[in-house]
Amino acid sequence: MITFLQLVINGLALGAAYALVALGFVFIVNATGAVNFAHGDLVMAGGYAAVGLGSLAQIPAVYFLPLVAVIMFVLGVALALLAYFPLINRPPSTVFISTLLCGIILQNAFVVLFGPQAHAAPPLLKSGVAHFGEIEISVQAIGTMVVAAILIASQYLLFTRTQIGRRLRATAEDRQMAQAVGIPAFALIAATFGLGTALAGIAGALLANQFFVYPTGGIPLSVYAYIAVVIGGWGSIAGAVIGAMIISLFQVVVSAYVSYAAATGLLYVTLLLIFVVRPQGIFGERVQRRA
Amino acid sequence: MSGLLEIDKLCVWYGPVFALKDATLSVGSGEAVALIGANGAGKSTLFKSIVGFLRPKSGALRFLDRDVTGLRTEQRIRLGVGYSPEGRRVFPGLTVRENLEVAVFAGKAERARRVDRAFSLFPQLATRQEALGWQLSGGQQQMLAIGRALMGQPRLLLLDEPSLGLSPKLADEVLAGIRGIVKDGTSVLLAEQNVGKALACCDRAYVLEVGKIVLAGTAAALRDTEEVKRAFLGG
Amino acid sequence: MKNSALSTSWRDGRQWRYGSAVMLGLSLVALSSGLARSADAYLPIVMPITGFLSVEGGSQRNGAVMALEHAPGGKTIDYPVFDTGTSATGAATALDKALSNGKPIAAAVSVFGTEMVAMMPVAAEYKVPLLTISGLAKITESDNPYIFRFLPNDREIKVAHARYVVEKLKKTKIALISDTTAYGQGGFALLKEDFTKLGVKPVYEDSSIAPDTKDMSPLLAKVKASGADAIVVHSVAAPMALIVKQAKAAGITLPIINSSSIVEPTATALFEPAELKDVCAETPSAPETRATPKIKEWADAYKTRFGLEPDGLALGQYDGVMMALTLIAKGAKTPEDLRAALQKETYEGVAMTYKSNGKGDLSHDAEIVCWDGTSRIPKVVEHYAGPDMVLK
Amino acid sequence: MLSWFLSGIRLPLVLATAALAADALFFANPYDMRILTLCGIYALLVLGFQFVFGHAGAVSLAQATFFGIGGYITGIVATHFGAGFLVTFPLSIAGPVLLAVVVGVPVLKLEEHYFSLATLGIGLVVLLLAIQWSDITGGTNGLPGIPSIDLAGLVLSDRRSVLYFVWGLVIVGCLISYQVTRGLYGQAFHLMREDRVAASALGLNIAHLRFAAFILSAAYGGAAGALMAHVIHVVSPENLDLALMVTCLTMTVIGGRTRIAGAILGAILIVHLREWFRVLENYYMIAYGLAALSVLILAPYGLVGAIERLRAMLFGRSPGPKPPSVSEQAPQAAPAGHYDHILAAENVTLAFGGVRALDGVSFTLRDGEIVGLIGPNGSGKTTLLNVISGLYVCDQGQVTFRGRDITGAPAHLISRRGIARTFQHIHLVDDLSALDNIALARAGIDGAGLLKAISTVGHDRLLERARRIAMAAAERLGITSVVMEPCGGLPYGTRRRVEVARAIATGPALVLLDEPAAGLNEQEQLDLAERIKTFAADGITVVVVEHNLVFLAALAERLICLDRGKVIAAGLPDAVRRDPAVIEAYLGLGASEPIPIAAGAP
Repeated sequence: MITFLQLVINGLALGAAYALVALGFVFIVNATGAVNFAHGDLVMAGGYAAVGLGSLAQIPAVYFLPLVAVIMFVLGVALALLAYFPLINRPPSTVFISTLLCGIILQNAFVVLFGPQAHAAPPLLKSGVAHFGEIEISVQAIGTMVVAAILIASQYLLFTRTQIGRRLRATAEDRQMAQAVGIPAFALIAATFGLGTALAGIAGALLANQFFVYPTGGIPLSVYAYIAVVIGGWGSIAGAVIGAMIISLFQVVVSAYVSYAAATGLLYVTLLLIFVVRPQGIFGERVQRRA
Repeated sequence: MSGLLEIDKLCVWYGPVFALKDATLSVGSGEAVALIGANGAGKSTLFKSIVGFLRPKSGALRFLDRDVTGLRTEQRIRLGVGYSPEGRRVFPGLTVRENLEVAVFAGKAERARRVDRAFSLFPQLATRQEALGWQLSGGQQQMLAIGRALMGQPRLLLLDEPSLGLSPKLADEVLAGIRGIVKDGTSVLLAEQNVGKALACCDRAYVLEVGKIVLAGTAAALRDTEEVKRAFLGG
Repeated sequence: MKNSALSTSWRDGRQWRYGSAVMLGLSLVALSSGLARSADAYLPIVMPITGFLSVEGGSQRNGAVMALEHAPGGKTIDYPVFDTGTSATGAATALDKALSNGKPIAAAVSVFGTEMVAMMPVAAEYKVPLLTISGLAKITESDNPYIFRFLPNDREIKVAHARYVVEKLKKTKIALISDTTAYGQGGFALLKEDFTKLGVKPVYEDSSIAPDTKDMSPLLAKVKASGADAIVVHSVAAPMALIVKQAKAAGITLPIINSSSIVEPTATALFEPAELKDVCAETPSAPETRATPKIKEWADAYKTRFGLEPDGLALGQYDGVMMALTLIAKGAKTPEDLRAALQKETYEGVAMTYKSNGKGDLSHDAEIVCWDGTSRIPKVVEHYAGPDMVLK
Repeated sequence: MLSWFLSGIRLPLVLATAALAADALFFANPYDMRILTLCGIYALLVLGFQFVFGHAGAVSLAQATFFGIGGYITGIVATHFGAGFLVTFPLSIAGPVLLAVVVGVPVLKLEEHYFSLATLGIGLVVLLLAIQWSDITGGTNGLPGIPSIDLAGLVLSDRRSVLYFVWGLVIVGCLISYQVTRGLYGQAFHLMREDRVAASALGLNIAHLRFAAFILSAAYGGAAGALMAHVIHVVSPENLDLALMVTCLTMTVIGGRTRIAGAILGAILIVHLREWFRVLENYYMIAYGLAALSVLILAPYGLVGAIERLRAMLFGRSPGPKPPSVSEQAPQAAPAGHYDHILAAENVTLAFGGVRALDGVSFTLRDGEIVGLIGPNGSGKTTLLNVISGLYVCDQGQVTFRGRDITGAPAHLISRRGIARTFQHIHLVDDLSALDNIALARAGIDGAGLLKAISTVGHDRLLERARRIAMAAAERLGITSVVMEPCGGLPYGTRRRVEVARAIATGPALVLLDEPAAGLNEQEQLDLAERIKTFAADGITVVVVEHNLVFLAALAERLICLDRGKVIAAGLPDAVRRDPAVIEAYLGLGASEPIPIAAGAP
């Protein structure tokens, strides 16, 4: 029997997956201020990397996850070189559009390389379901939650407690001035795109087992990441996690009582209502301007 | 004379208009040098060329006997240049402490030591350590910008209009602090509107007019020059 | 992206006209397009080669190409491929380009109902017959005389789907589920109608599953709570696969009877064989089962030619184009000749015998296939044809 | 007339248009005509999107939604009720406009990413409705059978007449866009987009401008969607979806965000780009993406911007003639009845995160006096100006201007009542000429509005008058020699004077100058002081925030000194300077001599 508790657990598991997706997005936001609308497509790229590596060696994903991260890091740096650095002095909306175009390029590269159909990647450890009394939860979902928790905590600590995190934030706020205090801003930005993309790749490798990977599968993920980061509060990591959970709770828990369509509609309506009440998101935007 | 900073015939153009033409100047070790001139004379342009925000069209730029024209901004800074820009440009979303910390390239203990020293230099900042950059008043931001520029223990400190927007008292304090900074072994290149004050705290000075250096000499000598008196000292 | 506005052919050099013209300041200098063609006939292929239906479009194109490569009567056919980009606007434009370009005798066109709806006015304008395998019921129910369909009308095939569930499996408490795609919504409405006619009212209905839905547990919870004894799904591949997999993982043992998209080899590849136990599906034909020698011969040839397992879509389109080519070989010279011949002739194809019902539906056969949990290749368990597929 | 054609890139545009028209008239086959018709429809869509994205600077993701709603209204009304084009078309425009009106008020308050996401959310809700409400919308399969355009019995059944009709509407759309953007109203958008703070301080109602842009974009989107429904004869959810939005965005960026020619060029190019790259089959969208990305990178202002720059490079650019230097004073803002003090601040208090930036500030100003506001850094001087001019709302206290309570009033209303200001950091639009920067002072005050802009025939009188007033203000500040230069290239001190001129051009009763002499040498400072005195002579009250006591000594009749948010001294300059509290807080004890005064006025 699928109980309410089971649904909540499933919601949290999906939320962890979405949080993982949002994490790379918020990473790039925090370090460059750029909205990377190719993010969902990069998640798919990670999924395809896992599919490709999985088809070469029939082993659990945990063994080649680091390799996925490395491949994706390189892809991220390439993205920065193609879609970010040439536009670095232009308004933010320009980067929004350039990453959108990169997303289109990626989606179609997937079709060329893997075909338009869905693929499934190998599981992190093993497929199957773990039982906790009445509650069932797939091993993959547990793995996703654990990986998400570790990466969320690491990113939070990175940005708030470490020198490199402070430098990333400084670079996001005023790149030229960051250089003028000695910070190698361009290298940091490239590394940021690399790391953010690696995070996307890990998310993709984990999601591609349960939920498949297909060329257009990244578009809703970009939208979810964007929603999560905005409802949570621009650049707030905790906010992004909560935003991701809100999305998944609508998709999994609310939709147990109303139709999927109604749940989706309610999600967007809730989003708009949050904007009316708190135009700066739940956790607010930290930096304001003085006139 | 082999100075700390040697600039030779530097030319900088903004599109079709030149901002600096054949600027030649030097700053030696342990010197405070003033750049004086009206607005638009090219003082900020010169600073931006030194730190590498602007790319000169021609001319040489040497720091510590090394040609730095090919170096990126952060490389020049790491060689020992501190830069406090016009308009402060503190990092608005970082706390006061973080603003200082990001500029230190050294171990944790050393980082804490340098931050503490900045706080002792500007006690006002110490009381607002956890405030975010944007929340500070203009004067506090100016102190933070200067403190931040000193974090790398530079050989040369570039101060672009540090008294802009400061009260006379604070401006005096800041300019008076320059002597102390020089005494600690950091050379200073100062751009300042208030010529009287600038000449009072510097050893030498260059006078810029429409992108060209028109006068150079010791501060004392320049103070007595008729042209300087007429143009800048209101007398 | 799928909203490509337009479409063109790689054989057609006129694009350079625009290229050079825009370089010269946007003046689109005209250049005559009436290049003489040496082929006996011109039969363009207008299909979703890119976009979310490109698997289906690709199969369909392969089927058409295979027929055109072996045109009977020694005819040579010119058959450029025009991509629709899986979009209605794109399809209308692509067909427009295909038909404006020479003297087409017919066109092999999209599997996608939404695209068909947009192409139909264009076909009527040019008066050229369209050979399709799109299942959308209404395309042959709107009195457009240029539409010829070589897979069963969804209205018919859904009868087979529903009858199998009710009459063979004897299920009466049905959970009826579809996604929100055009395919899903169309099938859902027909199935609901058919179940009602069979005297069964579904105990649970849901047609709001977005194709990117990830977690199906709320759906499965609602299905369980409804006390259903069978799950009937009409959906595209990815959500259908998630429903089946997650139901199995949650220990739901109800039989699941799907629409044909799960029969696609690319869809079955998403499953472990065990996950397909007690799963069935309708399909117009199942060449991958190689049920008859004729089908086996064709399926092997297809695999040799394209390196892929064939599917019902490829076979349907092959038969359809081959029927048209046979009629051309027999003397149909103009689109109007061909239209008249398609209306009245009977054709013995690889999969079945094709004969128009007067509205442009030529195919009236369907199979039900099931998996036994040991292999990804299903077995045919039931065959429906002609009158079996009409409910009063 | 000839010079109109020769300016900018109009000549090549006219030639290109002629070539296109010739192609459509003489050479096009039915397919070509369909393509050109689609180009026209997309051009309309993009023209609309330019208002909100280009002119208002807001990345709306709802343009496809407006397009889709327009299409659905046409589809539903035409197929369910059999209404003709003359009924469906206005309804298709009205529907999206209605949606924009309803959602516009809350959504337009949001900034940047929040606005984008909110518009995306609205689009997704509408898409969901179109899919789920299948009885009316036909669900995902859409509504087929939409008839051709008929104009009260005249049915446009052939491609050619549809093509002409659509492009006729495109021309109407271009004309409206031209009307909206060519004059003072259009420049108001420019200022609002570049600098919101300055815009509201100049009396521009930003909410109104954004709202107008949003409504216009909805109207164009609806019109384009309706036409598409008639041309394709079917409307389906793809008319609403994100992919179409991406296409629209790409067209706008590639063509040029604010240029009418850009909308047309972007639409034509993107529609054809896809055509050319189809040769590459599965690789074509990759090539398309790379090509679009290249244009985005290489042509920052879109292709039209690139062509304009190329032309400027080849043929140089002429700054255009100066307007006649007819001295027209800015009309004074009308007083609001009887009052004792032009401005009275009472117990004004404002805290930022626990720090009291203003702590019970009270003072009054008389008509026509010049008051210096001094105090150490962080004492609250600029904050006080921000409260008076409405950029900040104080927590407690009251500000009365000419007998009217203006506490908490929005900045643009305060500006329109007669308070003008300058800023500590310069707020000018770099790529507009100094003259137009100054002229913008009139946009809010003179009520340049959408309907007025659209219905203006011939020269925009508002703009001409604003430029004359601007010229007069420039004369008062002694900057007439540079007024035709773009502001970005002017020296710092000159730009400060442009700001002062702009403040004066609003015709204020009270001017707040925030460090107007910063960056000026002493000669220039004295010159500026003399000029400011003439304002007072005209009855304008002036408040000057300044550290430079030399400058103030030559100027101010009274000084007010703030320290830590409180008024610690107020009165005649000499008295304030000698006030022990002032010396302690500001001038510094033990200063060997009172430096500021010693340098002295000449």
